[in-house]
Amino acid sequence: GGGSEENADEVRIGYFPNFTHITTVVALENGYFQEEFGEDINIETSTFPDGSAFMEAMSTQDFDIGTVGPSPATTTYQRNPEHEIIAGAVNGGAVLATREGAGIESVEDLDGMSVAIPTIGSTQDIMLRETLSEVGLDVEDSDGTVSMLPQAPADTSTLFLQDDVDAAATQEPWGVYLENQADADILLDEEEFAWGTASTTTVVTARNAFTEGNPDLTEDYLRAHIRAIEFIEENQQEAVEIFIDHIEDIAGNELDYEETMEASDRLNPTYEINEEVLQEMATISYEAEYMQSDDIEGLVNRAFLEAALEEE
Amino acid sequence: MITVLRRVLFVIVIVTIWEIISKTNLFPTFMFPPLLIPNDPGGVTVLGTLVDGLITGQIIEATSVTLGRLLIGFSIAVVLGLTFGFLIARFKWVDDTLGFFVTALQSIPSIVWFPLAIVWFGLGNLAILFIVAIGATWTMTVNASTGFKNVPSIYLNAARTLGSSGTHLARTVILPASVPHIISGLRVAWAFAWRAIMAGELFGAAGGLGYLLDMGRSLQAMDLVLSIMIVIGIIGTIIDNQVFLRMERNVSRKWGVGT
Amino acid sequence: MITVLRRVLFVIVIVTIWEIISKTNLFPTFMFPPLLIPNDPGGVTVLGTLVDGLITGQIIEATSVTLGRLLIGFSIAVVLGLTFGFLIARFKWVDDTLGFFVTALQSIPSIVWFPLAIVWFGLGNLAILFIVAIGATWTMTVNASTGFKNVPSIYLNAARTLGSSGTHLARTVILPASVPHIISGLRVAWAFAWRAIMAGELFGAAGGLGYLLDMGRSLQAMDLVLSIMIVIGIIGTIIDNQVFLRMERNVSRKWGVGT
Amino acid sequence: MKVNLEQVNKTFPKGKNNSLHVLHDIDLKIEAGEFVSLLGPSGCGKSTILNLIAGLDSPTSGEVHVNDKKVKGPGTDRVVVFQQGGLFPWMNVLDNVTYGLLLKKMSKKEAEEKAMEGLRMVHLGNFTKAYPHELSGGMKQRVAIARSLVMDPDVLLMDEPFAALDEQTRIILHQELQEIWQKTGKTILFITHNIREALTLSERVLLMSTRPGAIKKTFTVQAARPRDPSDSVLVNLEKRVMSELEEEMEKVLKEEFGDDYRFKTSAVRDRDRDHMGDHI
Amino acid sequence: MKVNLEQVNKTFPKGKNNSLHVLHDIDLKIEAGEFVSLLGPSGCGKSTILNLIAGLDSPTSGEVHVNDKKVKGPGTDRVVVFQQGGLFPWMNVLDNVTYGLLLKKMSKKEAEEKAMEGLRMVHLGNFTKAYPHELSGGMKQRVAIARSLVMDPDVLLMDEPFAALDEQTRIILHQELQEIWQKTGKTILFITHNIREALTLSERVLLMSTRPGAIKKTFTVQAARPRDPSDSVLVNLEKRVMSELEEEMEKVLKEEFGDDYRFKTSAVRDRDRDHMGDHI
Ligand SMILES: Nc1ncnc2c1ncn2[C@@H]1O[C@H](COP(=O)(O)OP(=O)(O)OP(=O)(O)O)[C@@H](O)[C@H]1O
Ligand SMILES: Nc1ncnc2c1ncn2[C@@H]1O[C@H](COP(=O)(O)OP(=O)(O)OP(=O)(O)O)[C@@H](O)[C@H]1O
Ligand SMILES: [Mg+2]
Ligand SMILES: [Mg+2]
Repeated sequence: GGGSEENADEVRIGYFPNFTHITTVVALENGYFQEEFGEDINIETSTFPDGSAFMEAMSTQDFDIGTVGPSPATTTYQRNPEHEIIAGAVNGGAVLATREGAGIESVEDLDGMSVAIPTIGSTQDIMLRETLSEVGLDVEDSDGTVSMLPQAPADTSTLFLQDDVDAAATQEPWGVYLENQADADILLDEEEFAWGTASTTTVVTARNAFTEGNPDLTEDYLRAHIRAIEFIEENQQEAVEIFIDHIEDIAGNELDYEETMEASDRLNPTYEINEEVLQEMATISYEAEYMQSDDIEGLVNRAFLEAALEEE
Repeated sequence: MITVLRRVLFVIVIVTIWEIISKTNLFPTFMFPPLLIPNDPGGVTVLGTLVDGLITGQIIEATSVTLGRLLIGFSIAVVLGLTFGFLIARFKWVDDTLGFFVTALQSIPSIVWFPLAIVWFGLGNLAILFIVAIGATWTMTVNASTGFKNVPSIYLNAARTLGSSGTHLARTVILPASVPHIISGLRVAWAFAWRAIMAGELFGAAGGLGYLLDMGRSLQAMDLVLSIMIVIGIIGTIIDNQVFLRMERNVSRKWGVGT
Repeated sequence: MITVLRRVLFVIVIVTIWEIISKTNLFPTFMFPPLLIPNDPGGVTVLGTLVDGLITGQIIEATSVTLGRLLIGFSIAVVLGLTFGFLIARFKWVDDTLGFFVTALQSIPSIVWFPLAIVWFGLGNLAILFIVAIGATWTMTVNASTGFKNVPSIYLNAARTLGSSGTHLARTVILPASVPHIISGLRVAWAFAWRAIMAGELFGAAGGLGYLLDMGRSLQAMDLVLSIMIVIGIIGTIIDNQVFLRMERNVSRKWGVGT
Repeated sequence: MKVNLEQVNKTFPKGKNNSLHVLHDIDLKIEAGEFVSLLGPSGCGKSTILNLIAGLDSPTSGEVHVNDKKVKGPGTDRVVVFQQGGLFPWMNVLDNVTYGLLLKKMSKKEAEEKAMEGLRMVHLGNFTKAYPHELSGGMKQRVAIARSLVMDPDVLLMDEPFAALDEQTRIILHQELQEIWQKTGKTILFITHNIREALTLSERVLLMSTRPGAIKKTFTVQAARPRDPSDSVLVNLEKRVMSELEEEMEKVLKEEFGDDYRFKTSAVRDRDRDHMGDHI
Repeated sequence: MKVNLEQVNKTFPKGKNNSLHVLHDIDLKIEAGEFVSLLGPSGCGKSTILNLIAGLDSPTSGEVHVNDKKVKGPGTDRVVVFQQGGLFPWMNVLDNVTYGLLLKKMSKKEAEEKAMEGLRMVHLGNFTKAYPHELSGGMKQRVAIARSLVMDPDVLLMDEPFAALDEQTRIILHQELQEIWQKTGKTILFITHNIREALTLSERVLLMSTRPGAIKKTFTVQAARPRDPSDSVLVNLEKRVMSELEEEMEKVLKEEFGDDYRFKTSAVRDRDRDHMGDHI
């Protein structure tokens, strides 16, 4: 690590190989980051399977900035307030899928069922709790009746096939995969699950030490981020192709174009930060005893986003 | 007396050092959460989290889940180990085949079976039971067969000249004479089972202390992680020392074998 | 001769049974991937995957990563264990304090340290080394201190009347006389280290055999999982039997202690 | 004839293709009620003979008869007292002693009464609830003797039962064993290294030669009981046995030390020669 | 005076608040070149006395002098041969024997020459490269004796060195030890349970009483060497020592068996009385 506390000559970017991180992927692949940072700045990337691993690595200063779900950024904030959310990335893109044959017709039917989530405290965890609370259910950890299983999204379709779980709160492209590979049904699509299209699925998060030491690079990052969002909105098909190629490069397997297109329809890239939803998520986290209070004062910092937008 | 005093002092020193590390700004608080006196951000302490967990029943429930699994898995392992051990000691051809296979199986850490276990038994209790059982069975088998094979011939000869043979010999001599070996087998098997269940629960995520640990990890709540570790340490120490070590000592004293 | 024959036959029987289970439609192929003869869909076999992995160097590389870590972590544990063990045996107050602490630490499965290790050292090599080292250190400490404490007084008295004392006594008598205990300590410590590294790598995902296992799991490639398990079994058996068990036997024969 | 060995040979396999001829053409007869000692250097095959009689092993050739019946395996008519006693550490003294009795389909009550009787005979009536690890070496051997006696065997086989005890305890047990023998009239085969022990206890001493083991010489002990080591009969007999034994010892030493021991054996011979006159 | 114990007492702590008075007012003097045996029942404190002289333990009261210097700890002027030899199993025979010599800052070459000399004296010149586990019990004790002798100590302390050996090996080693003593003129304190061993070897036999240990009686052995057990001087002396020892044995037995043993002790007394005349 090191070298990036002040006047860094390197920016280390973290993200997930998920479709909800398409903004980062496009900004990387289209060279927006490199263009904005300038030739002198070296870019390093790392990918993570879930928000816990992402925040863990950010806390141990393994990288500086990247996209992650808002909940991991929020729940870890209280114990270790060393990072801030500086922009939105993607809204929507999360679904609640159910196993064919589990006999789940409505959210109420989840009573006594098991639901997979990517990790404890993940955005889908919080969204699931929000959705359940709307019909008066709760998860077992909070003395409810729905059992919640943290499982890597990659393993979820296996669990479906083996009847090990009955439903999954997940983000794209995993929802589409579940539908196609495990014959899953989408009980709640991106518009119905939790806060619907207003649900913040990913945000840009950065270490305070990085943003304070390198305000220019931070703004550069956000400019590249905004360019990527614009590109995706205008060139959906091309963005999907870029994403498929990128995944093939890092994971070695080629995603199905149709499926990925389908997934891309379910999400909405945006740099806006919906603080209202973030606060509601914090409250749910607090009620789930993931946090000591729901006070997230100082977590969101719009200054860099505003600066970046001004110069546009 | 002086021993107790030293221990108390030692614990105080350790706690104090930790507390100081936690309170200086050398490391972020979440890396070294305070044990007793809350620091600024978060305001949590390990003791607080521990007490909280105990009061809400969360820790006690997780402990009983873990111990329940352990008991079942370990019992299966002991029964299987004794049976295999007996067969290996009794029949040369079983020794030549199963015995040799067990030596190889013993060298495979049980957690390595996890991917297969999930595919075979699904994610959940069964897979974890499988991991626990398989972690303890082979050691138990090896120790039991060693015990059965190495019954001092003087006992066998004495019993035979007194008219014992067959199952009577097995029941009254071979089994009790192997007790020292079996007990040290139990102790090692327990150690492996204990390690296996923690690894299994950390992965398998279906309740239990390992699941709480994983939760602590996911939330970066090191106060929760540490308080669970304290619980694990206490339970482990009690079972290890009060049950198995004590058994072993009693037997080796009674058998006239040096400690 | 007959033993070898039986073993070969046994392996053939096991392989055949597996193959049959794999080929009947009782279970999906991915649950029991064929060992030798590919089933229709996919056409993978465990042997094929194993040979493939060996040819591409993937398995060999992973093995060397794992063994490298194991060597470093285990060496650290041995050095620490011997040092702690010596201090505990030498100074009563260390025994009263550290000795008592170590008994408790020993009962905490090393994988339980993983969440802390990640926070302290970051996810990667260092965290895994920490897990391996901490898994082996306490056992090594306990065994070394037991060894040092239980040097038969006849050796000590003999050496003292021949004029030895201080470091000369420690070097020429206490250390060699504890070798049997130290070696069985090494063996158990190795077993724990071996289990710890597999669990650590499965979680830690930073290369090594455990990482390949995790990959096999994610891809539902049970053929990969099984071929890695075979590699793990072979390496484990070789180290366990050819290194540690052999050492233990040699020493106990030489020392005149019965096996 | 209680015990009768005829032309018994015993060969143990040794290594891959070798074998060790341990007993060579052993002829051995013990009359009912006799107390016979088998004396010889270490490794000459004493325990092997005892195991053949006990039925714990079988001869390579030749026949072993006890009570005119061919020995085919262990039987309660021949009970063994081993050097380390072979008490079961997981049973208390009483259970150890009743072990064989209960196997004879005796009722528990009867067995315990009989065991108490046996224990009293060896002065351990107060130690029925003790476990072997709580007893001294001498007490353990006493229990082992009681355990064998209560079985009321035709032949009592004793394999160096007192070898691990200290001299004083040994002297006391010699005393007690003589009394028991006189009281019960048992046929006893007693194995020992110790000339004096053999002479103190037995009617007849069989001296064995080594590699392969054979019975070299028989000595009949005609001294009054209770025997006193200073009895001139015993003192003289001891010298005679010793001089015979020295030859065997020399053989063993030669084997152990090779040529390096030549000097020593001549020294032993010197001593031998000096006093040879006394017993011829 | 080589060795001089004056009014030595030794008390061991026992349990929490108890203590065990093991040695009571021991006065013991050994002249230069004397071969003295210490004889007594198990647990009477023989080894404790030896440890005090060796400096491995210190007296509770009283003084221990060797060569007129107060004993403050172990020293190479007093070397001990233990019952189990105490050879280091991780060193070969030669390294075991040179161990003490090298500590005396002797050159390696010189030490090895001296060790060879010592080993030749015990007939083990051909076994320098062997490890202890490859040797028989008797050979091990020979190495232990050589290891002590090469140190050229003023006093050789031997704690039941032959107790674990079989009778024949013992007889041979008695022979050899007598020769070594005559050749080297060492002062030797020899501990044993065995009356005959004490009488065969030593000039003076100190008989110890038990609980607390004290020196009960001293016997001077005036028999020609090499000694022959059938020598009438020894036979008579043995009876006298035995009758003294029986009292101690009775004490020990009473302690062990409680009242249950009354019958037996009278039996021992009977024997005692029968032959009492012989030696008075
Ligand atoms: N089961 C066996 N297999 C191979 N060799 C054996 C076996 N039992 C005894 N021997 C050998 O036979 C020889 C005689 O053994 P045995 O035990 O009868 O001697 P012993 O006279 O009783 O000796 P000791 O006085 O030391 O007890 C020895 O050389 C021994 O090594
Ligand atoms: N370190 C010790 N602590 C407590 N008691 C001891 C210690 N050493 C010896 N004793 C006790 O002192 C008494 C005498 O012991 P010692 O070893 O001197 O006897 P001994 O005459 O050599 O016996 P043996 O012939 O059995 O070797 C015994 O009762 C023993 O239990
Ligand atoms: Mg024998
Ligand atoms: Mg002693």
